[in-house]
Amino acid sequence: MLGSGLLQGLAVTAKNFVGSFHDPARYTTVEYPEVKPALPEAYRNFPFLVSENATDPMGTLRCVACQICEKECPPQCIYIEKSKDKKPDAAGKPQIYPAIFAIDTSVCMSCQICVEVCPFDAIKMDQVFEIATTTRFEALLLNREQLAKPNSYYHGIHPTEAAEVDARLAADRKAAEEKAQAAAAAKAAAAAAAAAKAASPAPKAPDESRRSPQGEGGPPTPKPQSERGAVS
Amino acid sequence: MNPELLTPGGANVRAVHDAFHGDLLEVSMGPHHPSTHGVFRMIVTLDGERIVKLKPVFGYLHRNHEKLGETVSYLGSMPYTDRLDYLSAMTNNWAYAIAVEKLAGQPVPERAEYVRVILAELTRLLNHTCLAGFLMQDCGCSGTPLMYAFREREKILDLFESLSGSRMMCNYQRFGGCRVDPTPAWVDATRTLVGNYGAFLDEFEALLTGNEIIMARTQGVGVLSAALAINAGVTGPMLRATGVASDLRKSDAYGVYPRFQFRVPLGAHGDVYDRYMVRVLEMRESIRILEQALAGLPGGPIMDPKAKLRGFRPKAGEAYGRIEGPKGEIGFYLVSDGGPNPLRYRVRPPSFINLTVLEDMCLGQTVADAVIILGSVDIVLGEVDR
Amino acid sequence: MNAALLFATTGSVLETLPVTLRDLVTGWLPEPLRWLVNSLVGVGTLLAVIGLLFAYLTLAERKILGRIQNRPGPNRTPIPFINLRFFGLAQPFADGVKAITKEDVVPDGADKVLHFLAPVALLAFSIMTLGVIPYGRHLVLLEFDAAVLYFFAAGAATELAVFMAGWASRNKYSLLAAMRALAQLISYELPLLLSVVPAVMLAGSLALPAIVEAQGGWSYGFLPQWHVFTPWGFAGFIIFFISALAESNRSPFDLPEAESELIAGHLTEYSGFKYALFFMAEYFGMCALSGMGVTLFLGGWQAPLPFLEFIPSYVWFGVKLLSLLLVFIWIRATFPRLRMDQLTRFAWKFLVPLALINLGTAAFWSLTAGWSGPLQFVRWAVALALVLVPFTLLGRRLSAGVAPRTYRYAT
Amino acid sequence: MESIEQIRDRLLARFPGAQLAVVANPGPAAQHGLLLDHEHAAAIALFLRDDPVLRLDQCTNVTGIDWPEKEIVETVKSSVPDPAGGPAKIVETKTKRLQPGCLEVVYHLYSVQHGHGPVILRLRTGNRTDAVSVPSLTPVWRACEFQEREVFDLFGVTFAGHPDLRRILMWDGFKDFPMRKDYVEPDDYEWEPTPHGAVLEKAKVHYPAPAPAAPAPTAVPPPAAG
Repeated sequence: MLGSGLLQGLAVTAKNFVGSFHDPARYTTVEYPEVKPALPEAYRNFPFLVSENATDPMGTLRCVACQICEKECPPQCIYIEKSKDKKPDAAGKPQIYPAIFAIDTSVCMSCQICVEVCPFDAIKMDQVFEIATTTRFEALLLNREQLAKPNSYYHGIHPTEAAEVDARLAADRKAAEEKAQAAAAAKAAAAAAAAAKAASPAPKAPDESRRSPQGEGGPPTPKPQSERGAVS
Repeated sequence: MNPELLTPGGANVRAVHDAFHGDLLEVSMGPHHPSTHGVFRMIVTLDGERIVKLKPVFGYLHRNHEKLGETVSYLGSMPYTDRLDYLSAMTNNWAYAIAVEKLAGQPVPERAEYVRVILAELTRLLNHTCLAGFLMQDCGCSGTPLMYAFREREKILDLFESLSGSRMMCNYQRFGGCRVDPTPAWVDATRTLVGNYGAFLDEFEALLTGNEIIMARTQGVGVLSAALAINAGVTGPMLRATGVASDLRKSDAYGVYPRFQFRVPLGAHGDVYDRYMVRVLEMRESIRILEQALAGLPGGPIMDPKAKLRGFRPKAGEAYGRIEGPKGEIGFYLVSDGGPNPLRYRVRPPSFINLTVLEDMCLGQTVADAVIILGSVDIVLGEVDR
Repeated sequence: MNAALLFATTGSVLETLPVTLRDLVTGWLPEPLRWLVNSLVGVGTLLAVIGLLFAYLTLAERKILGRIQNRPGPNRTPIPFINLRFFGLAQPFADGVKAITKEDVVPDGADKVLHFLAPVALLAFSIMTLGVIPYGRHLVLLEFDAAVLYFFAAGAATELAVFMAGWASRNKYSLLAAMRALAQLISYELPLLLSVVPAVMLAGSLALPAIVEAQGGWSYGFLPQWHVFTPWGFAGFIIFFISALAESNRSPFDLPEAESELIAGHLTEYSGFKYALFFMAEYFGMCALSGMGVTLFLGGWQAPLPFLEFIPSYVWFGVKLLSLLLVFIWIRATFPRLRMDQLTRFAWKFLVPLALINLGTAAFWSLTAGWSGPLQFVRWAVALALVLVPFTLLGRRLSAGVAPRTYRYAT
Repeated sequence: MESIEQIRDRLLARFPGAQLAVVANPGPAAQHGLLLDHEHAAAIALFLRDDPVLRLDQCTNVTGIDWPEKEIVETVKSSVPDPAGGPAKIVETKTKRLQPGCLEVVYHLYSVQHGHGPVILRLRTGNRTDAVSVPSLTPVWRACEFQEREVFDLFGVTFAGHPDLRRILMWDGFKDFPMRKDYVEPDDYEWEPTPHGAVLEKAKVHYPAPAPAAPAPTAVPPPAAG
C-alpha cells in the first residue's frame, strides 16, 4: 500500500533516535578537545628524526645526511645540507651529520616514503596532530632541533616497531663490531706476518639488505590472465 | 547501432527543444553548488525546469597529476594515487601496483593478494555506502542516510588507519606486495565489521529502498541505454545497471578473485534507481567475498622478498593495468624508458569517463533530476580533474 | 471526594490563571483603554511565547535531527558569563546574535525595496495567522466568526512573500524557487481547505472555539470525540497534515528552498537578519498550521481523558502542538524531497479527490449520528470503506510504474 | 583473442592500401600496439568495433605520449681488412642522428561482449610543431570524446573530426600544453617560500620587491623570507 515504505523509514529513524542514547555502535561521536581519540599504533603524521640520547639530541642523531629521503620525497619537502666535518655518532664512530635538516610540513603529505627508504632508521613517523600555527610559513618549516626526538619517544608511540628497530640495530652493531674485530685481528695477523698490508676495509654502515636486496627484480611472471576461475 | 547516439546531445537536443517553445534560461550549476560533489560545474540550459542542454566544465581541481607522476619515481607516485579518488585509496593503490607489476614483471605473494582483495572489497563497501548517502542527500534527505553511511564508513576507515596508519591517504600497496602485514587482531576486527555490515545494510535499505518518494524520484530517471554505455566507455556499476554483464573481477580475473564465489548483479532499466540498487547488491556480494577471503587468508610473506624499493627501474616497455574499482575501471598506463621515473604515467579515471554520458542522461529531465543523475554517476573530483 | 474537589478547584484556578493575571494588571483601567491594553498584552505575550518557542524549536530540531542521525547536535554554546554549556541551551541566542551582526548583502541588480519587504511581509502574514487560534479555554486572542477563512487567507499570503523574495533577488535559482513556490501554493491550498470543510460542517461554525467545543466529551467514556478518532477525521487530518507540510515548505515538500538543487532557493540572496526573519516566518507558519491542525482535528485544548481535565487546557494544547511539531521534525529527518511535477500530481490526483470523497464520508457520518447498537458497526464499516477504498485505488494509480524491483545476476 | 599480427594481417587483407605496423612492447607486459595511418584510422577503428570476432566495442583509455626529438648515437662496427694481411681490424664508427619527435595518441580497446583485450591502436603526428593533427575516433567510440579533448588540452594534438574540440582541464585562455616534455612552468607558478630556495628565487624575480622610496604600484606583497 502507498506509504508503507515511508512508515518503514520512519521506524528506522525512530530506532536510531532511541539507539543514539544507549548504543555506542550508533552514537560514535567523540567530543574532541575534551576527549582525545585513542590512536592506533600504526597512526602516522609527519616525520621526526630519531636521536639516541634525550640529553644530547643533536649529537646523537642517527641521520648521516645521506640525502636519500630528500631525493625520494614525492612532494620534495625535505631539505638537507651535509656537514663539512664529522662527529662521532652514538656508537662513537665519526659520521657526517646533517648541518641543516628541514621539513616543510605545509608541503609534507605524511606518506612515510622517507621512513621506508631510510637505510639508517633515522627518520620515523610521528603521531602529532595538534600542530596548528598562526603563520603559514616559518612556523610550518621545522628545523633539525624541532624534528629531533629521542628514541624513548619513538618507543612510546610505536612500541612494536621501535623494539624491532632496536633489535635490528643492535644486531647490526654487533655484527659490525665482530667484523671490525675480525678485521683488526686479521690485520694484526697480517701485519705481524708481512707488515706491509694495506688497511682492511672499513666496517660498513648498518646493513641495507633488509629492505632492498641488491640485484634485479624477480623473473617476469605475467599474471595468469587465462585463469578464469569459479564463476557462480 | 544508432549513429545519432554518437553525436553528443545531437538528436535529443532537437527533439526536446521542439517539444518546448519557451525562452531558455541558462544556469551555471557549480563550481560552488551544494550538489556538484566538489567543484564540478554544469552549464545547464533550461526551458522551464526541463534541461535542453547541459555542458560539463572540468578542471577546477586540476593539478596535472600525470605530470607529477612523470617527475617522481615509481614509488613516489603511490601516495599521489591516494589523492585521485580519495574515497577509495586502496583500490587506486592496487591499480597502480598492478600496472607497475605488469611493467616490471613483478610477482606478488599469495598473502598480499588476499589482503589486497580484502582491502579492495572494504573500499567497495565504503565507497558504495557513501555514494548511497550522497545520492540520497541529492534527493533531498536532510542528511540522515548520509550520516548513517558515514557512521559505518568511519568504522572501515578505523580499520584502514590501524593497518596503514592513515584513514584515507593509505599509501599501502607496494610493487610486489603490501607495506605492512596485518596482525591477527586486525583480521579479527575486520571479521567483526564484516559480520555486522549485513545488518547495517538491512537497516539502510529499510530506510531507502522501499521508500515511495525515492522510487518515484529515481525510477525512470536518467535512463542510459546499454549500447551507448558500452560505446561511451562507461564502466563499473553504471554499466552493469544498464544490464551489461561486465565485471573485471570476472573477466580479467586479476588477483585471486577466481577463487571466490560471488555474483554480479545487473540492472534492467539503466536508471538512477538501478544504479543505486546495483551498488547495494554489490555490497552484499562484497560481504560474501570478504567472508571467504578472511576465512582463507594464507600465511607467508606480505612482500615479495626480491622486490626492490629503492632504485626501482623497470626495463623499457609499457603496460596498461586495470582493476574493477568501486567507480568503474581504474587503470594505469605506464611507459618506461628504463629510468627511475616513468616516461609516461597515465590514469584512466573511471568517474571522468563515466561523465561522458551525463548530458545524454539529463536531456529532457528537470534540474532536480540532473542533480541526482550526477549523484548516481558517482564522481570524485580529485579523480575527474586530476 | 475532597481530593477530586481540590483538583477541580486548582484546575479551574490554573485554567483562568493567565486571564486573572492580566486582569490584575489591567483591571483598573477605564473600558476602551482596557480593551486596547488587554489586546496589546495579549499580542505581546503571544509573540513572546511563540518567539521563545521558535528559538527552542530551532534548537530542538537540530538536536533531534542530530540524535536521529546519531550525533549530538549543537551542544557547545556556553551560557554567557557562567560558562556552563547545559546542552547548548544558549545556542538560539548565539544564532540570533550572529544573524544580527552579519553583513546584510543585497545583490547589485536586486529590486531593493521588494528585497527588503519580502521577509517583513512574510513574517507579518505568519504572525497574523497566529492570532485566531484558541490556545486554551479562555485564551483566544482574536475571536471572530470567520476565523477559519481569515486563517487561510493570511496563510496563503505568505507564499506571495516567498515569490516576492525570489523575484526581487534577481537570481536564477531564486526565480525558479519563486515559481515553484507559487505552483506549490496553488496545488496545496485546495486540499488544505477541502480537508477543513468537514470539521466546519460538523461544528456548523467557522469560529474556531465552536469547532473545539464540538469535539468535547467522550464516547464510551474513554474515547475522546476528537475528529481524528473518526474515519473521516483521520483521513482529513492526514490530508491536512500533508498539505500543511507543503504549505510551510517543509520536507518532503521543501522545493522552493531545495538545497541540493537550487542552493537555497528564494533564500539564496539573503543573509544576516533578513535570512533569520525567513527562518522565523517558516517556524511561525509551522506553529500556526500545527495549531490549526490541533484545533480542527485533535480536539484543540480538550483533555484526552476525563480524569485528566484538571490539567489546564492551554497545557493540553501545548502538548499537542509540540507533538505535532515533533512529527514535522521527524518527517524532515526521514524523507527525501519530491520533484515538482510529482508534487503537483500528488496534490491534484490524490489529495484533492480524497478530500472531496472525505466530504461525503463526513456527511454520511453526521447523518448517521443517531445509529446505535449493531448499526454502529455498519456505520464504522461504511465510513472506513469510504476512506480506505479510494485511498487504495488512488494510491495504486498514483504509484503506477513505481515499485520495488527484483534483480538478476550475471552467470 | 587473435594476436596483434593476426589482426594486422586481417586488416591488411580488408584495407589493402593501409600502412600498418606492429609496435612491439619489449617489457614483460607484452601488450603490443598497432600503428595506424591517418587515412584509414577511422575505417579500421569502425571495423575493429563491429567485427564479429573481435567486437572491440569499448575504447577504455585514450592518452597521448610526447616523444621529443632525440639524438641517437649509433655505433656501427665494421671490419676493415688489414692491408698488411693481418687479421681484419674492427673499426667502430659512431654516427649521430636526430630522431624526429612526434606526439602519439594511444587507444586501448577492449571487448565487453567477449571479455578480451587490450588491442592497442597508436596514431602518430608528423612532428611536434605544425603537423599535429590525427583523425578523431570519437565518431566510432563516444568514450574518446572527453579523452581526446584532454589529449588536445595537455599535449596539443588536434583531432580532425572531433565534434567539440575545446580545452577541458586547463582554462580556455591557456596557451601552452603542459604535458609536453619541454613545457616550462611559469615563474609565478608557486611563489611561497619553501626550503628549496630555487622556487623562492623565481618568485623574487616575478614579484620584485617595491622600492622603499617610490610609491609601490604593485599590489602584490613581496614574499616573506623563508
